[in-house]
Amino acid sequence: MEAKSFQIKKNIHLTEKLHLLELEGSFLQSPVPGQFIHIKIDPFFLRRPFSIAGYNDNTLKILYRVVGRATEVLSEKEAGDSLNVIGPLGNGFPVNNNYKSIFLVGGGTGIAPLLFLTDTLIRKNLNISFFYGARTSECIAFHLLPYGVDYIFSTNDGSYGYKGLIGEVMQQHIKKNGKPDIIYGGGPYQMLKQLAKISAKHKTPAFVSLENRMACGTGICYGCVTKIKDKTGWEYKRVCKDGPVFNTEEVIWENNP
Amino acid sequence: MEAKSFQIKKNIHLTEKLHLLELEGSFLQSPVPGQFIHIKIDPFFLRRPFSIAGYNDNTLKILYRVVGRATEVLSEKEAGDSLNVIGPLGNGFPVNNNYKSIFLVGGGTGIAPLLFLTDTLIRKNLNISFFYGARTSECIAFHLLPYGVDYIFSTNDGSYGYKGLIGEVMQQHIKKNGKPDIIYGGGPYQMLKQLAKISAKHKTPAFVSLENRMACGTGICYGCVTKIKDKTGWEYKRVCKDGPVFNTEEVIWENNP
Amino acid sequence: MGKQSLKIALNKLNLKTPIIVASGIFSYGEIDIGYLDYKKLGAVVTKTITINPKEGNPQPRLWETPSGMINCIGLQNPGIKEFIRKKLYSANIPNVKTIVSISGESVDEVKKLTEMLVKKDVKVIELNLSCPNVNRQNLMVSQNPEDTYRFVKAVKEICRSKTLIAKVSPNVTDITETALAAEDGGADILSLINTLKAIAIDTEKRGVIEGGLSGPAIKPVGLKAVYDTYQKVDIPLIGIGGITTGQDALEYILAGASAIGIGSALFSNPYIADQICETLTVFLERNNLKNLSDATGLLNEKNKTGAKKSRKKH
Amino acid sequence: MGKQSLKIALNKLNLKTPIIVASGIFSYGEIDIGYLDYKKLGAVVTKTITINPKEGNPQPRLWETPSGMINCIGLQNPGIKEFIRKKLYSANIPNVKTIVSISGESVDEVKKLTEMLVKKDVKVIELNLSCPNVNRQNLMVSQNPEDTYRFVKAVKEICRSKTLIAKVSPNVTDITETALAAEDGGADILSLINTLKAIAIDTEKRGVIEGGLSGPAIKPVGLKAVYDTYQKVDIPLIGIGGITTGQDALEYILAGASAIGIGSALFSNPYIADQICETLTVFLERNNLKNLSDATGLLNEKNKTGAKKSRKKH
Ligand SMILES: Cc1cc2nc3c(=O)[nH]c(=O)nc-3n(C[C@H](O)[C@H](O)[C@H](O)COP(=O)(O)OP(=O)(O)OC[C@H]3O[C@@H](n4cnc5c(N)ncnc54)[C@H](O)[C@@H]3O)c2cc1C
Ligand SMILES: Cc1cc2nc3c(=O)[nH]c(=O)nc-3n(C[C@H](O)[C@H](O)[C@H](O)COP(=O)(O)OP(=O)(O)OC[C@H]3O[C@@H](n4cnc5c(N)ncnc54)[C@H](O)[C@@H]3O)c2cc1C
Ligand SMILES: Cc1cc2nc3c(=O)[nH]c(=O)nc-3n(C[C@H](O)[C@H](O)[C@H](O)COP(=O)(O)O)c2cc1C
Ligand SMILES: Cc1cc2nc3c(=O)[nH]c(=O)nc-3n(C[C@H](O)[C@H](O)[C@H](O)COP(=O)(O)O)c2cc1C
Ligand code: FES
Ligand code: FES
Repeated sequence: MEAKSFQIKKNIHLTEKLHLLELEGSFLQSPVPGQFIHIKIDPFFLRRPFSIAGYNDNTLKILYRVVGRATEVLSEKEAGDSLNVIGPLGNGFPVNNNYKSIFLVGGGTGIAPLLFLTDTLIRKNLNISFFYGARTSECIAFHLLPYGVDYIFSTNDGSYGYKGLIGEVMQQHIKKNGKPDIIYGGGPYQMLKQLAKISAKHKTPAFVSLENRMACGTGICYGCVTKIKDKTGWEYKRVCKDGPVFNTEEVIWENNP
Repeated sequence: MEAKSFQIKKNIHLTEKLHLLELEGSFLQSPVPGQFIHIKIDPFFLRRPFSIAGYNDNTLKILYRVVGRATEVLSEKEAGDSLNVIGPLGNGFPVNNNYKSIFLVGGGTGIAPLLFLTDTLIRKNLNISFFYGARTSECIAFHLLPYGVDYIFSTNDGSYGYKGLIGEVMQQHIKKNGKPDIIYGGGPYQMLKQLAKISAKHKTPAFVSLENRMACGTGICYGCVTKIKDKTGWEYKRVCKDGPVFNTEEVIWENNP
Repeated sequence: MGKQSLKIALNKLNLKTPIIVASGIFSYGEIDIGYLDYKKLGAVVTKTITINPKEGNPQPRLWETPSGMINCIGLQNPGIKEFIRKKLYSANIPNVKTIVSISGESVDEVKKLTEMLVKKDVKVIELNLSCPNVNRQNLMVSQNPEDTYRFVKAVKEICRSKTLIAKVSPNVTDITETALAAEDGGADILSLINTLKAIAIDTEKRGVIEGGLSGPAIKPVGLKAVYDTYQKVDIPLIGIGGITTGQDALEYILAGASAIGIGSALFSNPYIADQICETLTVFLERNNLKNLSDATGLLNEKNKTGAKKSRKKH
Repeated sequence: MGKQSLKIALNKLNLKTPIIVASGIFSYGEIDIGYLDYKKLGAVVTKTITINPKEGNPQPRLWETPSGMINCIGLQNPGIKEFIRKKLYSANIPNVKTIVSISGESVDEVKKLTEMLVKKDVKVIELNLSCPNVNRQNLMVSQNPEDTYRFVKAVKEICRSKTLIAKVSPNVTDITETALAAEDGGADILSLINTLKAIAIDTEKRGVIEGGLSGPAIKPVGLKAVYDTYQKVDIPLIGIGGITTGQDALEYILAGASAIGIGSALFSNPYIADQICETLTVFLERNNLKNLSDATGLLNEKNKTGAKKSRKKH
């Protein structure tokens, strides 16, 4: 990992509260899908973590939602402004060349790491289904979706695709068309929790990207821990360093993350 | 006084660290020369006080120098940005219609209130001499100086006008051409202190605009006090409410303000 | 907005809103700062008054710190006599209660101050216990529970029919001990917190500025003081420390405050009173609460378990 | 840059720069965070180790506050045995000293911890006295001078030939009392301050986050602790609390610190070590000082009057 200043190439409002940030430059070590960066947004004391949504042509892409004060300030930045970034951080999604059929399941900004993952998988000529859940049609970032994979949508209000939770949609899809070799997920905790259940039921490995409040982002503060199974029961592991990608089987899913 | 948001019309770099800020809008109560405004510059907790350097055509002018963190941030603001302002604050220079010959003596950003004063006096067809002291020629804000008064310059390095302190230049001027009816001053503490001595020596009334660190700017916190003579000796008076303009005779001049 | 009311009763003290301007922030209430909406205020506490006039500290008296400020005004005030003569009656903002803050270095001093105010029929007194105690080098009265008890008791005996607020310092090992001492002494209400002892170093002018830290920086400390004290005492609390937004005020109330004091944020946020009223009203509406008192301590452990920790009396 | 040296000796502890990474900030020094310039560091203190493994607190463990943060990690650590087996030797950054931080709820515990570390020839131990004392409900060891003295003395007896740093809490009425107790107990160096007790209220999820406040917000409190303590004790001080820039570090040194600890700012400012070295070097140059020790306490009253206040021994 390294710390460096990136210049903003683009910072645009996509849909509803969703924004796309493009940073100019590169890391010494190329990031892999599932990794994230830690951005300093003045005047806030702590950095803010964001998944890498794409990386190529000397450009780093971030997909973010305005949820609070720092993301609000971030949305006001303009092309040409600089941001200090630490990255790439964490472990990416494990990718295995034996997988032929792949499900990507994402909701909200949780699709960000999956977009990057799609970018890298798409070249491999695999069978990829991207399940995309959103609150309503207006929240869907259509123009970011790479060409060449199958998309299945669901919205809470039925305004686009199926009506209902994307996990259920995926489950029905499995019932009809069979299960994939692997599932990759990103999104709200409750969605990932449901995904974990489905993957267990179908005995299909699933890897998801977790989120948590972070201070260091580099594994040195133990602030971002989550319960992960070990030999004797469980222990607190760091989302930033031991994750953010975890096998759903290892995670102790709770009501409050 | 009132609190309101002003839009920036202009925020330009004049000379060296000197900047001109123009705010669009007006106060219910028109400001008079010597009064100041209190500006909120995020993310700093306390507001920052600045003398009003001009006010007309729905425009409020501020002349400021980048000396620290807030003025640095201020200098990065652009036309269209908004600033929350409290004003107009404090008491202006006392102006008397019997005065015919007037000296204005300023240094650094201390010329700001004098520029506004000049604006209002110039219409009255008086005999005005403006003594302007600066560190070096590059610090002089030539293009802000109103037409129609006499300017006498001095610089520390002699790069423009007399070489030396502007107080001394004024004293020599008095020796040669006689004393004025009144002196108005603004600038560094040591300069004003010297001015006080000269005015006492020549028994000419002098009013100066003092500066100090401020919290409220409105007289409620007692943070900005300075020693002012009273019947029994002295008491701490508030620069923001009882000033910022004081009769030099009343002020207890100390080494450290 | 609906039927929600921001009226609040702190023991016998009835306020039309829970917003109190803290001591030292608003002079004696005699200055019209124009931009503050007085209708939104419940009360104003005067700058602390002492027996004798105090000239206060030399400059610098102010220093900005990260998200806060240090002040060392040094209780500049004209003394109680001059205050009564010139400031007491000009301090009346229509429909806003005036609370007179007093402080003394000995029990005798605070008794005398109280007597004089009671004679003038002042109805609410705040005893600022952050004054150094003349008998204990460098220690403030409220840094010692026994002293706190003695000072409060002495004052309360003289103003039985009046409301007495005790204002305590956070510069202690356990603020709930001071709070209990003040309650036992007879305080009707507690104000907490006063400023944190702090310094700034001026490397340019090579000076040290020693004073009290206030502002958003201390909010987490003030919230904890209110949270802990709410669990121990029965009298209502005025929460103070770093309140700058409506959200801050709400947090104090949910932690256990019945009313809140706005301090140094008044210097920079002219809309603070409006914002607090707005946030509190919206909160009551959303949660179907009728009265502000229903929100007090809502997130405090005490209201979850119902249990109160055991305590010894003074 | 010139002949100025940032080398500093704190009693027997020689450091190539005065920059110490504070406890809990940098894990056990086993992780290469890449962006930190290790050449600029004097020492790294490990996360505090306890006798038994600790799982730590549940989420949330972090909360941002105005110019600061609250943490409640709850001393998650693998326990001393596992630490010695797996972390102690991986904690060696070339030319950077490792200081092992320990904490226990009883004298017995800290003695055992020290014995084990002395056996492994650990040369510098930091005794974190902000651990709750098992015999006193809710009170941390360093909230009581007697306990502080007992704990420090017991540890020092076992590690006479080693360097013992005592780290004290600012959550007290008078930190100089704790400092004196630690000095009397035999501490070679003092670290101050640890975090301020604080809470945050999460109005959205309706929760209370209780923990320690750190960051720029507490700098004025830490500076005062160092300033006051420097006047009372003879042992060197490591100043900690809100140091985010070179200017902050300089202020601590001028107030009385011999070295400084960087804490939570390390999470956000990757250039902090470089900036501190730069600022200190420039200061020494401008003021024609050869050694950093000449700057320690330069703006402290003690160095102006030369007088030290009288004190009683434990
Ligand atoms: C590994 C990782 C990857 C992430 N990737 C993305 C991404 O690609 N796009 C995106 O928009 N967001 C992402 N997040 C979440 C993002 O970090 C938060 O939304 C952001 O920090 C909020 O900052 P704020 O100041 O605007 O919100 P705040 O004002 O601090 O809080 C607003 C709300 O956001 C929640 N929140 C705050 N911090 C976090 C956090 N670190 N993680 C989760 N929720 C938080 C709070 O609980 C609160 O409800 C990611 C988080 C992690 C840990
Ligand atoms: C009534 C009044 C009128 C003023 N008018 C003007 C003006 O017209 N133009 C202008 O450029 N400046 C003016 N000032 C000074 C201006 O307020 C300060 O320069 C400004 O607040 C510095 O902010 P900062 O954050 O950039 O500096 P900081 O980082 O806070 O400090 C940098 C330096 O500025 C000094 N300083 C800080 N605050 C003040 C202050 N309130 N007064 C004087 N010195 C200060 C400090 O001692 C320090 O040396 C005026 C001050 C007062 C009280
Ligand atoms: C400039 C100033 C002067 C103060 N003077 C007094 C005082 O005279 N008496 C008192 O009890 N508290 C005084 N205080 C403390 C405040 O009333 C309040 O307790 C403290 O500032 C914390 O609140 P805040 O963080 O909202 O400012 C003063 C605070 C400031 C900033
Ligand atoms: C996440 C975190 C964990 C900490 N853990 C410890 C610890 O284990 N032991 C200890 O003595 N101090 C611990 N501290 C306190 C710091 O060492 C330091 O004293 C404090 O944070 C103040 O410095 P700062 O304001 O620069 O952060 C911790 C602080 C933080 C922020
Ligand atoms: S954020 Fe510090 S360990 Fe993960
Ligand atoms: S700044 Fe508050 S009285 Fe002048």
